[in-house]
Amino acid sequence: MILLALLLVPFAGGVLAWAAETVSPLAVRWTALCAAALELVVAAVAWFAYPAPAAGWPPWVAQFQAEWVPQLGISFHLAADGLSLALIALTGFLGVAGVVASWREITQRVGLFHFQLLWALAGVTGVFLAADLFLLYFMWELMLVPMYFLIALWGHEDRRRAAMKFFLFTQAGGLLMLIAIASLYVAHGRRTGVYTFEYSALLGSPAALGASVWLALGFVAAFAVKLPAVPLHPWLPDAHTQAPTAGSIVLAGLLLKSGAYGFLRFVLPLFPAASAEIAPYALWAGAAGTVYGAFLAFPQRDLKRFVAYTSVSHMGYVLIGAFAGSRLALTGAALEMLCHGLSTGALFMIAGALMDRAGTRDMGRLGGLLAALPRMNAWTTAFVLASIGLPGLGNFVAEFLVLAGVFSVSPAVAAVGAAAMIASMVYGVWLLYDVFQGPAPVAGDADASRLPDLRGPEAAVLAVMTAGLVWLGVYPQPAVSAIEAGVGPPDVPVAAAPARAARTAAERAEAPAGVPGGARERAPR
Amino acid sequence: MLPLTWAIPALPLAGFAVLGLAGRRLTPRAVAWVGAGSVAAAFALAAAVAAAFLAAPPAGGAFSQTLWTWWTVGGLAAHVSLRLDPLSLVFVLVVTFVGSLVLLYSTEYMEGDPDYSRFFAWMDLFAGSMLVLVLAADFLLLYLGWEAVGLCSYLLIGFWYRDCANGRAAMKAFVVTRVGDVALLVGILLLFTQLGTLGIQSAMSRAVDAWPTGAAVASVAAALVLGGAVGKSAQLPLQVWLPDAMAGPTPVSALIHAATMVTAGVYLIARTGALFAIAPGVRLAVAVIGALTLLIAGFSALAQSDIKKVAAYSTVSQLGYMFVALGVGAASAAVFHMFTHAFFKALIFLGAGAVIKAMDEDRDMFHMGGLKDRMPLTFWTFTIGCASLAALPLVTAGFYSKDLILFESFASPYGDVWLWLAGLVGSVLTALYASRMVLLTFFGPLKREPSGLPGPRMAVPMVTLAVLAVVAGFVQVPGYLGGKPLFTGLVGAGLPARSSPLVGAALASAIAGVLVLAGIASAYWLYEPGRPALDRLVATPWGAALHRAFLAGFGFDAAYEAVFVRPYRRLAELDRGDFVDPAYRAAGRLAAWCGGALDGLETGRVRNYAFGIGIGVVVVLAVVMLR
Amino acid sequence: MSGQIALGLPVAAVLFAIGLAGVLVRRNVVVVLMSIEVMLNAGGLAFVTAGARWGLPDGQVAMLFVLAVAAAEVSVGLALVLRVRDAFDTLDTDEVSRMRG
Amino acid sequence: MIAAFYAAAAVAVLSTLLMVTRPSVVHALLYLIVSLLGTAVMFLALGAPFLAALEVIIYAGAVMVLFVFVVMMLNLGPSSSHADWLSPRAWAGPALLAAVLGIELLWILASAGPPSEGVRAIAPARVAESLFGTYLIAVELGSMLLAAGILGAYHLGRRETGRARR
Repeated sequence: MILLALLLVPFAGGVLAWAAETVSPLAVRWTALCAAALELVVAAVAWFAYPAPAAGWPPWVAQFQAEWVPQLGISFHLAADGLSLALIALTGFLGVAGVVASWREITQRVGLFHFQLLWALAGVTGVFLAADLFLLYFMWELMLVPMYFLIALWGHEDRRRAAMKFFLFTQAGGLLMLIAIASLYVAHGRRTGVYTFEYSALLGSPAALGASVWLALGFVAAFAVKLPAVPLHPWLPDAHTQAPTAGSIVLAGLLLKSGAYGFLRFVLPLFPAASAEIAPYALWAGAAGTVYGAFLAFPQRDLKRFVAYTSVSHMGYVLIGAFAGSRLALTGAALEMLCHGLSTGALFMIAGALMDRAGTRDMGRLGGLLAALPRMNAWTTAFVLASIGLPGLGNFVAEFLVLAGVFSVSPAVAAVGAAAMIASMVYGVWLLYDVFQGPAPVAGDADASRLPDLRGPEAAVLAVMTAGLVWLGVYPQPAVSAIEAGVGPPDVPVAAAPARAARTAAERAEAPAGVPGGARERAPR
Repeated sequence: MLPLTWAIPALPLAGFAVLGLAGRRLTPRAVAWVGAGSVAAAFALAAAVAAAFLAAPPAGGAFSQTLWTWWTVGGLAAHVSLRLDPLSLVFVLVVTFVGSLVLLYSTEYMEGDPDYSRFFAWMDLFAGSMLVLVLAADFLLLYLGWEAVGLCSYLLIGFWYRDCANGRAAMKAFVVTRVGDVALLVGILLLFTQLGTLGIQSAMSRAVDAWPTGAAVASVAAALVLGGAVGKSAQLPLQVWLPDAMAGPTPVSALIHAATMVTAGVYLIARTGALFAIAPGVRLAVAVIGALTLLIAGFSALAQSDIKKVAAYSTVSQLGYMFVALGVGAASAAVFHMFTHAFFKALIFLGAGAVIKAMDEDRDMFHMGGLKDRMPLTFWTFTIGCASLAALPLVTAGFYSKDLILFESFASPYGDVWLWLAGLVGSVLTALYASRMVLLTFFGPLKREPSGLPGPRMAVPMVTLAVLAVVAGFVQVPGYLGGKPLFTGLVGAGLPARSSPLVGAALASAIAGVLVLAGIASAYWLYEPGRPALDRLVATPWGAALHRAFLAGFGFDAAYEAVFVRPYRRLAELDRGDFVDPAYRAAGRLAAWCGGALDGLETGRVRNYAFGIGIGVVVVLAVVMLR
Repeated sequence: MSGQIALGLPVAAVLFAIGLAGVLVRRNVVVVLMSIEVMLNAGGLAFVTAGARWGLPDGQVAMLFVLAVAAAEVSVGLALVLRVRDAFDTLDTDEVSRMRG
Repeated sequence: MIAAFYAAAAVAVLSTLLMVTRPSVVHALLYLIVSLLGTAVMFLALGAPFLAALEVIIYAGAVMVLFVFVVMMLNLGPSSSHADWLSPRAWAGPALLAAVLGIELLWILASAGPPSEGVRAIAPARVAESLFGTYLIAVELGSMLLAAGILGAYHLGRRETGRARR
């Protein structure tokens, strides 16, 4: 029931916020803020109310099921484990951040804006909760549409093209996923006689286990575009650059995560054999992404475009972690999702605040701001450091886990992923230099010394984000424990070291019947 | 006392937290108390811990403390745990002691700076991180300290942000050291995945058990660790960042870029000595890198005119000595040199800082001169520091530590006479540039009146360090002088065993001593203001070429600029629009073209459309017919 | 007695084809409309023939609906013709080609 | 009866052909009326007297009157500018297509075999019963369509926005 609440809060909040426009724009903002905060609170309640996960896999801590279209085996089935709840908590928090970031930026059609924002959040929440593939696709499309309008209506100068590009890329991936879902549905029905979209039923289904790589690739297409994996990334910089700040925060912090979540929740468990076949390519795509994103961030002149490419780099680690085939790497990938949501969300927030103050995102026209904006510099430094993987902040732990997990599978991929940290350092220090330390631009722009520094709610949100990153960097164990159980089927080895392979196989053979791993062994081929 | 070990790094970190959160609201006086006081308290605590440790050494020669589990995934875990053994004890004492002196000095040196509290916040963060680095029992925690000190170095080099050159120097330092850091990270990954543990000690013992001497995997791991050490300790080929790092305030150079952070590489190799012991090829590489670095840096120091750059190159050179010692398996000798070097090099920087402050931040030695009588205290302490750097025989600490290294470089079973010769040449060079600094700065005609003398808060650290630059060597007087190897005896307990000095040590020392004296004498002949010898030498074509090479640090900067920096930038600029994007744009154009091709069908004429319908009907009927 | 039925459908087919040719060939809107009337009529003839064959009234009913549709179509169509003439000063369908992509 | 049917069919086909090929709209209109009258005779021969009457009254009468009025309003005469359609390039393709279609239809009809039974006359009463019984809703819909047609024609036929455009 609480899961239904999680889903309804942003939906209802969006409608209420729109309705509140008849009162005043401020009422809209407060309504939206409360809705996002409530989402966070409910997620926290769900976290604490169901501490013990159910037996079996996935380790759901809460479920909600209602009939939707029983004739076709479609049910409205929501389910959450630690990973989902952590990501939904992130959703609520970034929702708050998005509303705060829009406080001064959005002045046109305020009600509609917050409606779209909250519905995008609702769609993301739905993806994180969906335990029915039809529902998954429904929510997947639902989060796409408001995002399109956020970019197309409230974006910057080139918004229409960017929004269209975003829509075409994600929709192309989404339609491939629809085909794959339908094929899986039919294949499962033909094999077993039970036509259902239910996730747990399809899990371990002979149809899915014996499915060809093409079926898995349908899912992979949607998730890899959303992630985005190189070379499917070109929509991201444009979308980020043109989106309003809140849109960027939601896009980077949450929508990209839905792609990563899809890999962890759907592709890997549903198609173990096909995933193993895809893995080598995915690993190299991830490694290429880490380097290429970092490399491309460096020459960008547009601050938001810059941050967008850093996202490409980070999501490369997630892709590596997802396909490394070890529990260490999967946990790292999941942790990276949380950390990246915080660090990049914060960087977009800062970019928006800078744009608000300096009136430009062009780094060529920014410079020497340290004297005028010391607090902004401090925050930027902190989040850039997180972004470049400084130990003590969350991203490092996540990236280390990913690299440690992949090392025994492919040392070369791990080495490339580590080498990307050099490129990250280059873009990180360059950002700080170019905007804050470097020479101020030629006169003619606004007097930099009179720019107002970060204060109030923005600073508060950033402070919470910093605290979160430090917590995840210094004592991530609570988060690690919560998400670890859900990241992969229980038969995934901790570290895929060759020496351990034999032992793990032995353990799997001993696994008691009844758990999915065991059941799968007996499944008819 | 020992269970309080965790508080040693915690105190400076607490100071950082206070200053970082509330620094702007504190008075400069309070900032100074918090900033310097936290490190001084850490020193007091460290001294007490050291006393307890020495009085009753814990079982196994080390005290371990696990604070909390960082993370654990399926049985593999990283712990936030500390390990105090003689090696880390020496580093802890040096870091806290020199740190508190330098911070005391800074309270006066940085007075009036608008970012006074920011300076102390970062210095405290540095001290805390450095202590975490040397106390870490886990590779990952060590790496945390490792990166955090690099961060502080970056922040403090660029401290005076109004000059963009400082920002660029900071960038360079951070990026260049990151290259080494990544090597270290990959090394840690390799050790972790192969040995299944992140604990330094357990990894070392498992490595020795699992890998035979000379195993490829051990060599790769050792080489990667060496890569990290080379970056942090500014050794060939990553030495280029340290001379530029002098852009930071002088106390920063004294503490971070001379006494402590740059010796982290030495610490790391000493700590993982067991790994290098089973990778003889890499161990030899350590020595060779050290020898080459000490020569190149020594020559480069000869030609610099910036007083801090001379000191920086000398630091690189002295670190080269330490690497030679590590490479021949004499880790305790390396640590001993680190110990004395921390005192005399910090002293030299603090003295240089006093001079620079008196010259209003002018660092060019050729603008100085004749300060001997105007700044007597600075002169005497600085000269003592330089004498110790030059290893003036018998009376300075530097002599004893360097002598030990020179001796080990050929007497050790892994030593080689070529290493020894390189060391001897290096000590002549050291004598030359150390004397040159003193001569150019303090002798000759007075070129500029100093604008102020160091006050008590600057003088006390300088005098204290001057005393230590002399007496610190007496803890390790060689056997032929009737001394006992106290220091190496202590540190060696936590390190691989070393052979004791043999006959011939005295002769070797004598040769080195004579060379040092000769070097000082020739420096007087070459550099004493008013003598034309050097000018004539530089005027010859060969002399000019050499001078240019020395001044440019043998052109490493230019080479890296041409090979790495500029191609990277050019390629990046070229790729700003993303090479992948045009592929999608081409797909879009293809679709548009297809649309254009079909456009011809769209005539707008009703009868054409009707014709189309008619064709459709015909086709359908044809299908019906032919069924 | 089956001659009508044997011939009814072919005649309807021929009329339909001729109507179609008219629609395709003629460019005068009014003539095009007339050709459409022919086609509708041909369809109706087919209905009626089939109704006669089976002895059911449905064929004639369908023809009645065809009549109604034709009436509506002609009234709107001719009104449109007037407007087209106003707007374009021509009745040539080829010149009224604003839909050209 | 059968002779009347043959004659009417011949008249209808011939006059339709002429209608399509006459350049003058007025001539075409006259041929169309002849064609419709021919069709009415065919209906009669097929045992549908009611429809034959309606065909004459509504089609050849009312609808054609509409055409006549429009032709008068538009003042259409024989137009020289429309003579170029007579060039074979303009009509060969469509004519061929129409011919193919016609042949296809005839082929299909021929392949269905000859009819086995003769015409059964259907009284108007049965048509009415069916119309207001089974097809009542369709009749209502048809009436709505006619109403819509009237409204549409009225709306479109108004001239107030007329000449000013273009």
